[in-house]
Amino acid sequence: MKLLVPVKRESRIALGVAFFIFFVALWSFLSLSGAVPKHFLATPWQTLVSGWNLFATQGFTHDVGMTIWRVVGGFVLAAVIAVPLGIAMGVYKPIEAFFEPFVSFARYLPASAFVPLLILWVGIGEAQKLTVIFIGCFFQLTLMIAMIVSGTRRDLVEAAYTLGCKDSGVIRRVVLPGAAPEIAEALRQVLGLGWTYIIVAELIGASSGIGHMITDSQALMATDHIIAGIVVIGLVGLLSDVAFKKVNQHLFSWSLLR
Amino acid sequence: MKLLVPVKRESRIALGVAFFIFFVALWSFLSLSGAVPKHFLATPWQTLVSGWNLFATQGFTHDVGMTIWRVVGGFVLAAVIAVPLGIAMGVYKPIEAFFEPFVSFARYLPASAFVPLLILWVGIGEAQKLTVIFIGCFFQLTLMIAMIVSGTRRDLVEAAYTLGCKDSGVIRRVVLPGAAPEIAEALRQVLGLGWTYIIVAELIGASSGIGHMITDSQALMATDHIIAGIVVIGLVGLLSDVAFKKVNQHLFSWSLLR
Amino acid sequence: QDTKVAIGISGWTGFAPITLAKEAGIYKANGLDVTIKKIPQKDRHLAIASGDLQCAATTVETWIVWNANGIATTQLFKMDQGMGSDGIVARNDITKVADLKGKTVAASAPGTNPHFTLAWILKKNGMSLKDVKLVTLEPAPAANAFVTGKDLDAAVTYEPYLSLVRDKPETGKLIADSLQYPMVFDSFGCTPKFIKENPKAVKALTESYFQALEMIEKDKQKAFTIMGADVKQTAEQFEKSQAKIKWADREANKKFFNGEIQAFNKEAAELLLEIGVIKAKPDNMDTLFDTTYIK
Amino acid sequence: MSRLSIRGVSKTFPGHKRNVPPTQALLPIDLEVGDNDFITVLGPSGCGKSTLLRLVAGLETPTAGEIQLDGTNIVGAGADRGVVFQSYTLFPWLNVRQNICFGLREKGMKLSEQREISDRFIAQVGLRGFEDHFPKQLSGGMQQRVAIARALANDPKILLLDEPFGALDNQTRVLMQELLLGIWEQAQKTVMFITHDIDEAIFMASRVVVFSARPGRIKTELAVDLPHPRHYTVKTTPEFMALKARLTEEIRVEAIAADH
Amino acid sequence: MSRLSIRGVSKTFPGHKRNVPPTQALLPIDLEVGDNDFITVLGPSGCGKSTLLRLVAGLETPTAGEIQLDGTNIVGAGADRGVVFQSYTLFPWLNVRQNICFGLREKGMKLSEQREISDRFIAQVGLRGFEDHFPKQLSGGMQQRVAIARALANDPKILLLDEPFGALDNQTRVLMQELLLGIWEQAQKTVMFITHDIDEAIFMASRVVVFSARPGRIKTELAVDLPHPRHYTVKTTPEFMALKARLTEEIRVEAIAADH
Ligand SMILES: Nc1ncnc2c1ncn2[C@@H]1O[C@H](COP(=O)(O)OP(=O)(O)OP(=O)(O)O)[C@@H](O)[C@H]1O
Ligand SMILES: Nc1ncnc2c1ncn2[C@@H]1O[C@H](COP(=O)(O)OP(=O)(O)OP(=O)(O)O)[C@@H](O)[C@H]1O
Ligand SMILES: [Mg+2]
Ligand SMILES: [Mg+2]
Repeated sequence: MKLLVPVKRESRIALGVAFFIFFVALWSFLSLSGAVPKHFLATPWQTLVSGWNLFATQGFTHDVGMTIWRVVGGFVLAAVIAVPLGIAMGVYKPIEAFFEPFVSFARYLPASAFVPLLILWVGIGEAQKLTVIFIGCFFQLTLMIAMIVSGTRRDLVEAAYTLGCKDSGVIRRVVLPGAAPEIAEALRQVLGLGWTYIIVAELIGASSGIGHMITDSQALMATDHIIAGIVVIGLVGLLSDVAFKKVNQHLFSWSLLR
Repeated sequence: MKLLVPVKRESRIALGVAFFIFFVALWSFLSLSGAVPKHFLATPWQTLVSGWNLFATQGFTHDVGMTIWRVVGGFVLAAVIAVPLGIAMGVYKPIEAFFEPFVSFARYLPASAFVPLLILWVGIGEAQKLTVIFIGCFFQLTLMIAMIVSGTRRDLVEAAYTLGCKDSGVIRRVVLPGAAPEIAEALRQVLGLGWTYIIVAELIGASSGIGHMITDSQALMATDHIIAGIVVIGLVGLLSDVAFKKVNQHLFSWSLLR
Repeated sequence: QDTKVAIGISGWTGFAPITLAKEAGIYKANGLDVTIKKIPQKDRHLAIASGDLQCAATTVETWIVWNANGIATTQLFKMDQGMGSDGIVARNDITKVADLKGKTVAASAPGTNPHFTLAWILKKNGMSLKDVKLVTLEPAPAANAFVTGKDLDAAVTYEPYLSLVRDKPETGKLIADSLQYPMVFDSFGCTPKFIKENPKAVKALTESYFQALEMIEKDKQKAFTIMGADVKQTAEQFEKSQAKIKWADREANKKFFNGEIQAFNKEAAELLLEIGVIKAKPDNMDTLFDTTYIK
Repeated sequence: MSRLSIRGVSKTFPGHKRNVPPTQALLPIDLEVGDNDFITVLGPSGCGKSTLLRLVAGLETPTAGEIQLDGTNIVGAGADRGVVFQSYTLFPWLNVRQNICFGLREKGMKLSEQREISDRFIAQVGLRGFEDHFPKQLSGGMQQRVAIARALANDPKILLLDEPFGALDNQTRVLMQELLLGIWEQAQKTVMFITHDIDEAIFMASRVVVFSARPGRIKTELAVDLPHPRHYTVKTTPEFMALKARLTEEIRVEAIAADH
Repeated sequence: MSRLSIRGVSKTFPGHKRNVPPTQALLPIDLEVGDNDFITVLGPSGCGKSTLLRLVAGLETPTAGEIQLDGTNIVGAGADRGVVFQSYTLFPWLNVRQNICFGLREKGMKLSEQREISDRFIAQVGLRGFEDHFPKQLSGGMQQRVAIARALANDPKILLLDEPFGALDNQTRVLMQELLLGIWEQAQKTVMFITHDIDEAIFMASRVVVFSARPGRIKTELAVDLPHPRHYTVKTTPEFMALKARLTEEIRVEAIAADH
């Protein structure tokens, strides 16, 4: 193997598939050989069948839909406030000086710890779930966007001034288009973060959602359902991420040129 | 306000403090005026006193210590495996091709959803808490490190070859020192992620820890304790982050030169 | 050499004698090194399966669920019986169980007692879980959410959290409780493996419980203080919480395991099967308990 | 009459952090640039050439002195002074035509008119066929040609160029010099051009201004009387050589002073 | 005898992705570099100059042909060929001395010996007093001086330089040329130096090799017989001018061919 030398496309795919095969083989061995008791770990096949049944007979599609809606809803709420605030902070340093220390601190407040407070403040309905996601995403996103906008190329801003732009023109025609690809990228990353909070949000006071299904499966020791639920979240997260990336690449194709 | 023009140090600090004052004032108003019922939101003063009491009389120091140890423990476990694996993946592309697709996918599996499985597999002791943090950190960290190492400057690698290095020398004397500051930075960021999982980890079967204290206080609607707990986690997270940053800056001062 | 035992319980007032036995040194005196883990009912069996818990206190029907779903456990003695200290609280405009139709009701996850309680009470009133909108909430947050929010029309909870509702009569009241519907029994049990390997310790666990009951009789104030402290209540608050609880002494135990439990188990298993918490009834319900040690 | 008058202009940058002393970048400078002059400014690194240009562009404010364009004091940046920077400052999200029309659009000019003007300048810098290319799809030389076209499209009173060809390879650089000189010979613009390169400074200038090492002041001025239109072969003529030999000596001492 | 023999060497880069045709960077080339020769390679952008140098350095493998150093075929990179790149390739985490000692340490040389050698080269490139500075604390010119010292410290059989002064400003560049030439005049190394700059190519070379536009091949070779030691004033002599005029014509057609 030579250092840092890329591998060919075909071998790359083959190797990647190989790991998945290896992983499923190990899992099968553990669960089928009896090395691990049956109710500790469902077999891959059983998990697949259960996963299928969840969708086919137990209305899991609705749960998945609810989960997606909560994540996306909370995330959109966060984005709707964080994007303009972050841009204002990035562009106008006094605004940044005002909010930045607080937001920097708030970013470390664990969203999951707010759950008991949120039950008191906003109840146990959808608002609570959206708020958990919101808290988990908002501060991080605001900071990232402020950073991105702060990084606007000064030479482009100056060029715009020498071409006759005023401040508002510079923001509209230079700062925003220049920061857009990175902001979209930040949104994508933070959406990924949102997925990690949804289970916590759905642990409490939910009557649907993937997290709720996982809780429900516990009594039956249905590890097949639990694993299927985890994998489905993983897949949905991965899919949303890939889709977001594709949209970004499409919208900001100029930023990918080299 | 002029676009992108930094504010003076003094005004910056003044503005930052102003927001905190504003925030506490709003909080006081809400809680003292009766706009929000007392048991919904403790007053800032009450929270401060309760926070103090937690430490002074209720052995909260031990809880905080346990929480820190769990986060750090799980994080160190993750780092101990992720750092060498990430480096190997970054340097040798066939290794990357083997692991990358799986790790990329696993990154989206929500650590919190593993809690029921983990109780089954590793019980409700410290191992379970460490594992939650581990799952939350490991995949992310591995990917980030592989990316960082992949970004090793090719020109420096080539320079080392022309100065007589073999592959092992290049890894030891170029790849590692070159990637070290960014790896340290990735570790810092992922540690920050670890803090967001601890509450979930401590929800179940814990008899100590900040998360346990918050769950306990929930039953009694002690919003003062809950808020104090959240703020303490925030502060500890912030402190660990700042400390990590300082250590990095000290260790890798060369990377900060401009 | 004290025998190490880890016991899983919850904050339910009925389990307080276990805390008392530990805090007052009764276990220690009987040669036991006991660790108490507060762990939600929905997770307790997982912890037993993992091997981290050897024993647990829980409601009687849960043993059916656990055994049916692959976690072998055996009850050793009954602890208490709900005498109205748990039940369904509802908004003041809901006066009877039948009014719950179509309403939003909070209960803990399937496989726990509040879930079972709701199903049981609904069934007795000719309804089923499908007739209400079920929201998963543990008893403590359920009580919280009920008194502070508007999202819930009703909630299933128990002492000490019922006191939250008691303190705020304007938010709602108890519409059905375990006195009207005698179906909440708590018992203590361990894994068959532990029982087989540590018969002495099992005996000591049982005796410690009865000794704790004696202590409550003898020194109420001290016992209430210790038991209250565990759930952050004063002795007075705790006294109120336990008012409707009747702990089962040796005699009550003998009576319970001689007929009462068999009848209850039969009905409970039917219902559990109906609501999908178990997939099949245990083959032999009589292996769910072992009465050797209360003799 | 002077188009651009620089009178007693100096610039000191405050040391932003504590313990950092202020930097005196420019000692008081007087410079008159006549209409249609092509002056080149030559000087060692860090002597304040860019600072002077940025003062004229309105991107910095002088510590003392005043700068007038056509008799009016300069306040801030504006479309009447076109600037081309050394770094590539095309807007990467706009294609060649959109970049060239950037200033026109800001003025609110009609699309058809924008198109006409941009067509003319695209042709002039030899980029016909590249209208839809994005900056990153162009070589460095092409990017700077767009930057020049963009500045010219605004029809500024003066064109300010800060080492625009500094990052290009030598051959491309020579071609660009000829292109720019050709445009100037045709359009008769007032130009202030900053460079390190002596050949470049002489080849294009009607006047070369030499700066001393930091803090900068004007050390020499030298009129270049080579006839127009100039051809690249002029660089190997004895007249050119004489000018070059002289400037080489002037600048060499300053460069050595600046490097150590 | 030739120190370096390049015989029939050509290079084609495969098109990595589908739809990307392979790039023929170099047509078969023959070149002999004698002991202590200083050859400069001149050519338009993209003509394959760097490719040739990387082949000699062992960083690429030729598609055809063979390269011999002192009669032995080259396999991979090695310490017997010192390379200085255009981009700054000092290790940013090592200070000046540690950078210069990088190759010596790899050889396992004693510390005292490392110190002695590095002291000598630090003095030679005029960086005494900067031993403990990190690369980012140095100007571009200083960094390239360290890079030269680092390559020389290994005592290579041949020194390969790929536009080492390309990113420097003109004055610094001229000073660096004199420095390198001085070292060569003293130490008598075999040097292969790639550049775009005609002045630079003539000033330092004993022989100038001119490449055609891509795919590269050798278009002309030109011996430079100016006497040594050379002084910077040689650049304004008529002999120099004659060489420059000739090379300007040669390279100009290629540059125009390459640009469009
Ligand atoms: N914004 C600034 N703050 C502080 N010092 C500055 C600033 N801009 C420039 N300087 C300093 O002023 C001096 C002159 O800088 P300037 O960029 O004008 O030099 P220059 O002649 O253009 O150099 P070069 O040829 O390298 O571009 C330098 O010492 C520089 O460090
Ligand atoms: N690794 C590579 N893969 C594909 N094509 C390459 C690679 N390296 C160089 N080329 C191509 O080979 C040709 C010659 O490149 P090379 O870098 O040798 O030119 P050069 O003469 O050094 O140019 P410059 O003066 O701009 O440095 C160019 O067309 C380039 O795009
Ligand atoms: Mg400058
Ligand atoms: Mg090259």
